[in-house]
Amino acid sequence: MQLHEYQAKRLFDVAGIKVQTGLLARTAKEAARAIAKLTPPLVVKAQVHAGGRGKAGAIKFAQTAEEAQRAAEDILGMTLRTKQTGQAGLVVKSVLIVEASDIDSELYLSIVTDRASRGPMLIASRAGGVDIEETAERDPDAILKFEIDPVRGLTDHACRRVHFFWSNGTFGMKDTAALLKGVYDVYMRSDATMVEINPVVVTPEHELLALDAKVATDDNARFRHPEWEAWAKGHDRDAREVEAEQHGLNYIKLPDGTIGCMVNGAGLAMATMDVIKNHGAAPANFLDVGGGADVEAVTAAFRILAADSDVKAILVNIFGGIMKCDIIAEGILAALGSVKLTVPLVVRLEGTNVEQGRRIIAESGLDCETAVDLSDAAEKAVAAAGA
Amino acid sequence: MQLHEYQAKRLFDVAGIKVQTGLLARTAKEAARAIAKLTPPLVVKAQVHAGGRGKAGAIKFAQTAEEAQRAAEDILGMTLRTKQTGQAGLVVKSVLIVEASDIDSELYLSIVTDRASRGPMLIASRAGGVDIEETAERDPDAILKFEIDPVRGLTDHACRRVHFFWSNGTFGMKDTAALLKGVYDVYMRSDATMVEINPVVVTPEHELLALDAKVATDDNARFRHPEWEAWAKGHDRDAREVEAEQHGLNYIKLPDGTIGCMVNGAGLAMATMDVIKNHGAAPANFLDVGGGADVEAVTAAFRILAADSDVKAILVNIFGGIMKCDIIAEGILAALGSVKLTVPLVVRLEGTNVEQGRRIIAESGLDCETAVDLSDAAEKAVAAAGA
Amino acid sequence: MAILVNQSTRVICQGITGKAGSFHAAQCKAYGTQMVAGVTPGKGGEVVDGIPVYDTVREARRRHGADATMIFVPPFAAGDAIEEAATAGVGLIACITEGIPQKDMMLARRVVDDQGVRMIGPNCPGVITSEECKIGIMPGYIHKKGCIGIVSRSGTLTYEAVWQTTQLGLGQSTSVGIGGDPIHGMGFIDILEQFEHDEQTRGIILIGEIGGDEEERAADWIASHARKPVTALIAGRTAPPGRRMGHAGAIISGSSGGAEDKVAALKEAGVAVCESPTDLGRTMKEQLS
Amino acid sequence: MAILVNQSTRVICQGITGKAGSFHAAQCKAYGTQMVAGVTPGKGGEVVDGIPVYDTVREARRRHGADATMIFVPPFAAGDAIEEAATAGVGLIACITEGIPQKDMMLARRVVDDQGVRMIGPNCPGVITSEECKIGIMPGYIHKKGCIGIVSRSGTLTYEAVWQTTQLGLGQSTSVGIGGDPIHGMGFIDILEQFEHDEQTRGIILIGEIGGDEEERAADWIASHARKPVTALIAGRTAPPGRRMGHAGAIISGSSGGAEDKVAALKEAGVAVCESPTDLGRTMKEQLS
Repeated sequence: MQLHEYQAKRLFDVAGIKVQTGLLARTAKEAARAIAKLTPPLVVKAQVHAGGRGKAGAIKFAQTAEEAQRAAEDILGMTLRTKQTGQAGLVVKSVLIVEASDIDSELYLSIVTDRASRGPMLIASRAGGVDIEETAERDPDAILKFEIDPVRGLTDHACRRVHFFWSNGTFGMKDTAALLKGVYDVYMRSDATMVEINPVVVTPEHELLALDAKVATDDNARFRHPEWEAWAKGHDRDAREVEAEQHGLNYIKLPDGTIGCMVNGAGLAMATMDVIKNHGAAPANFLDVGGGADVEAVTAAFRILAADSDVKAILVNIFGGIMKCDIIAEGILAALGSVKLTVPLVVRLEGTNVEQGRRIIAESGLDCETAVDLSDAAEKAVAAAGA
Repeated sequence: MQLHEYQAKRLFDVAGIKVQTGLLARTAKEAARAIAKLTPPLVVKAQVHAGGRGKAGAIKFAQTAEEAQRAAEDILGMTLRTKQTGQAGLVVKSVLIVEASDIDSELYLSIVTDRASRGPMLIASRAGGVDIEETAERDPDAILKFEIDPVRGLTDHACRRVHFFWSNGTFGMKDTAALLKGVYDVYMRSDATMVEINPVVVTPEHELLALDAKVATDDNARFRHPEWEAWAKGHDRDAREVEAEQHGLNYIKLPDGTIGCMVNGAGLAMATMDVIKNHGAAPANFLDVGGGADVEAVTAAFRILAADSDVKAILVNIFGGIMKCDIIAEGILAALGSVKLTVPLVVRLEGTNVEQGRRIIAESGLDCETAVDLSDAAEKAVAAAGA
Repeated sequence: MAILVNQSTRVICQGITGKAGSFHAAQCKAYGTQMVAGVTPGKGGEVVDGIPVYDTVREARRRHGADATMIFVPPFAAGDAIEEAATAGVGLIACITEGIPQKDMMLARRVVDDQGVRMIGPNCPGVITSEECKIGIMPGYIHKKGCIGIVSRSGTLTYEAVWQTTQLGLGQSTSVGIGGDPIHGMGFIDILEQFEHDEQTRGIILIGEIGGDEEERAADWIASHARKPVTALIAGRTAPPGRRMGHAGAIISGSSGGAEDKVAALKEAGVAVCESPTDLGRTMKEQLS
Repeated sequence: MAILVNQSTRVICQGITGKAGSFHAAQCKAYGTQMVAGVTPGKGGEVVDGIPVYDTVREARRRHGADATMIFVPPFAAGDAIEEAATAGVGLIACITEGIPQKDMMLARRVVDDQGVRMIGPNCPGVITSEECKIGIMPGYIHKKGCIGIVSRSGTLTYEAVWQTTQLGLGQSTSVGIGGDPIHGMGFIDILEQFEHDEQTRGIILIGEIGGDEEERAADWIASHARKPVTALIAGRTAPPGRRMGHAGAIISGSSGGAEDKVAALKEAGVAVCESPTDLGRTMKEQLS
């Protein structure tokens, strides 16, 4: 889960990372109350999951309280469209209003889970406020990257390494260490996969301040973070995805697709999408019903696909392993007893007892096509969808 | 530093280890106040650093408050003599009064710093309340011993290992884990070299309770434990040893010796004691003035030796390395300008510029003998002491 | 010979008294695997399908001398179960559990490495040497002894490859599911190395997917080390960036982890990359002839 | 050849701007050691006795390619300094600092081991190959190139042995002070092994003391591996139990760590054990003739 800036900054605060004084507002009235408590100049920041907020007009600087109120009212309710939000855009439901800081210089800091080294990786840059991938291309010497041993933790000498890489002599070693240890603490305690501060600013008073805050957490650790449920409520999510999750399904709605897919196994589900694309159409979704593909999962899956008006045809692709094809075929029939489909259905079964499975479907009188392999299935589904 | 039981139990309490409700008393009056707050039956325990308190009558069980008061008055001020205290014995200055517990069974638990594996070692035994070395001899199968990786910490599976070794099915895995994690926490946070609970008792209510508490801490970690200074005040220490420590000297008073030793280097100091013993006398002390043997250290050392009435002769044994023998000889003369010796002095110098060193002492008119080697020096010192 | 496991491998199952654990331990035993013991803390003394249960891995090993373990312990305790197995001296760990926090895996991985233990998974179907030893949840009966080594990040795609190679009469030496999590044990290269040195294996099927750069690194390794033919599939060419496609590890992050780079790297290394999983067996067979 | 260090060893000094660090770095340089750089965080850019100072070990190494480090960092930061050196790729660490908490050393030791680094000390005089390379606080000029290898837990007792072997014309290959702390780096056996394989070394002087059982383990090793003659001294035969004799590690605990067991084990292994440090050189010479 990607946290909102204000949520991430609460974690920062607990970990002793300095952030600007600020308050959250969901309405113009809340904004007025917040602004009354803060000392201008202020900055009003849209709380949405998208980069490029500044360019899109979703972060505004306000010299006075009146300006700040106007900015908050402008931003609240606006629809933000950036590279990351896609065409639909995101509606801004809350703003974070903070006291502006004087800035001497800007730095970059993040700790991310690195797959290759299978542990946390610290990334620091002398260039803050700009995209780290851009810096990597333009000026690789401005970036310091090293692994942290998660068992040993973040050591003092690792902090010194960053300090002497960063330091222009204005801020102290202790400030750097406090910031780094705070960020590592947030990373470990919050089961984060990424904690990023871009930029860290050095103030004229030689303080290190987290001007922005990005934290992504590991969904697998949900069970030890009951607080996440409340946090997730502030997030925009596709209603179908939420429903699928409740049924234990892995479902992702995809834009501009017409073929609804139902597959067992994440890898096979991706491969199915790929083959549909090869046949000139686009998948309407990713959907993994799980290795077992049992009746409840299949029923819930059909219900979700049937409710999607983008779907013009459904392709079911199941490999029968431990759960054999004849059992799966019966499960599909049972599921379709309770879900009414209005679009064509193509079923491809493979694996153990595949012949019996195909026969069961053929003899059921179900209005569907069966396919001999995945290419055949994709071809038939694409044709059926009229794409 | 060896902590008193009541000090160790305060650490236990913070770490969530269950101990009996109890209060400390230094006087009969304090004892009365404590007893009034507690529910009999009670146990009154002398707070001294010595095993075998029970056998020596320094732990008493009291059925009633009146019995407890008598016991406290008996124990406070008594002189305890056990194998560990030596002939002089220890005067009991405080007692810990605790509410007695019902006991179903007794276990043993300790975590000690193990030199061989260079990390913490956990030792658990099914036989509590008896000496662990005795158990090791009598019934080695009753003991479980394993290393803990100090970087990884005490893991859940390590706790389970102890639990299933210990368990008679009465207490739960969570109780074992809480106890073990508490002990490990005390060990790490207090820079301990040993945390021992003997016995851990299992109560009829299936609770695990630390009936006793032994904690030894690492003096090297003093700088991060300001609380230790106050704790040390409750301890009996030789006044000369305290004075020596203030001068940065390593000094240990030894019983029944007559030759005062002053040596540079701990190893050489021990070897000097050994050679004195070989010559039929006993050293009155261990004293390492440090590798450099500078004037201040030597002066302070002479002062301590001169004040010890057991000392019948002084043997100075210095190897001149970085600090050369001539400089050391001048240092000795300077020191003896401010400290008056009333016992014979034997000086053995060796190392760089040894000839000049010996000549300086010989020509100074100082009333002392010089020796060519350590055996010679010991022989002369023993003769001078009239031993 | 095959790799990693064979008919003499002695296996324990951690989490054997759970629903999945008991079912699959029985399935493995029925397949012919020497399933010598199970472990569930607090259930020592029980018996599951004729398999004795112990409280700790150490105890199970002491009694039965296990070489490998299959882990079905639930996510919150699975990292610790891996560490228990590693420190108790089990040489091969196959962790089936899905949903283990990444932090737990980072810590467990260090212990596994320190102990020099081999780990497969987590979030994987396991490992099977056809007609000898099955450790995991794959359908045993689709496997047939033969000459193809299979290594995959995906479960059902592995079964597709197994099924096809069985249908085509090639069969398999060993099939290894390395798992769909970003932090996992043995990787493509570890398994490729073993297949390369295994006499029974004549060709290798590699099934990758989006996320990370293991396929790219495997391609590098293949280019300089592999002499046996490799057929590959990369799933997720049409996956959108920034979304987890079922597997925790299947995600395109920024400019890295996309399928195109993986396909290109593998092709560059001389690997036959299939467009559809349907083509895996046929392509492998063509490469071998 | 000698062991561990020689004239081509490039050395840095951590804590070089402190009183002891600057004094001894200069002394080592004067002895002929290639003292290429110093490290003190926050003092990068300074120069001590012609030796350039850097903020980090990594930076010092990058500029000067150091093989070894001599650590004079104060106790509260010394464990971290050891870890810094180990993770920065320095191959040999000589930690002179006395008074490091045992916990810090337990943690540092794990990092040192993980990195495969050799560590001498802490709480030791250092290591010196006579007339080639001195890393530590020993008086250089008493050392003379020769054939005796010395390994010791004590500082001044080492100097006694060095002095005597120099006076007797034997000289030394390398003298190593392994330190007086209970938790330390290389032990007797590590050094004995190296002396055994070193052509320059013809005889070995081992100086032990009460506490622990390293001498007993060394005796075991000597009994089965040593072909060169060994002379030994065990200090502390008259030390009372339960008291620390200066060194943190010199303490008899309960029934273990006493001198008698050590002397007996060494004698059993064929080692010539001296009664007095005065006899070390003479005994060694007799063993060699």
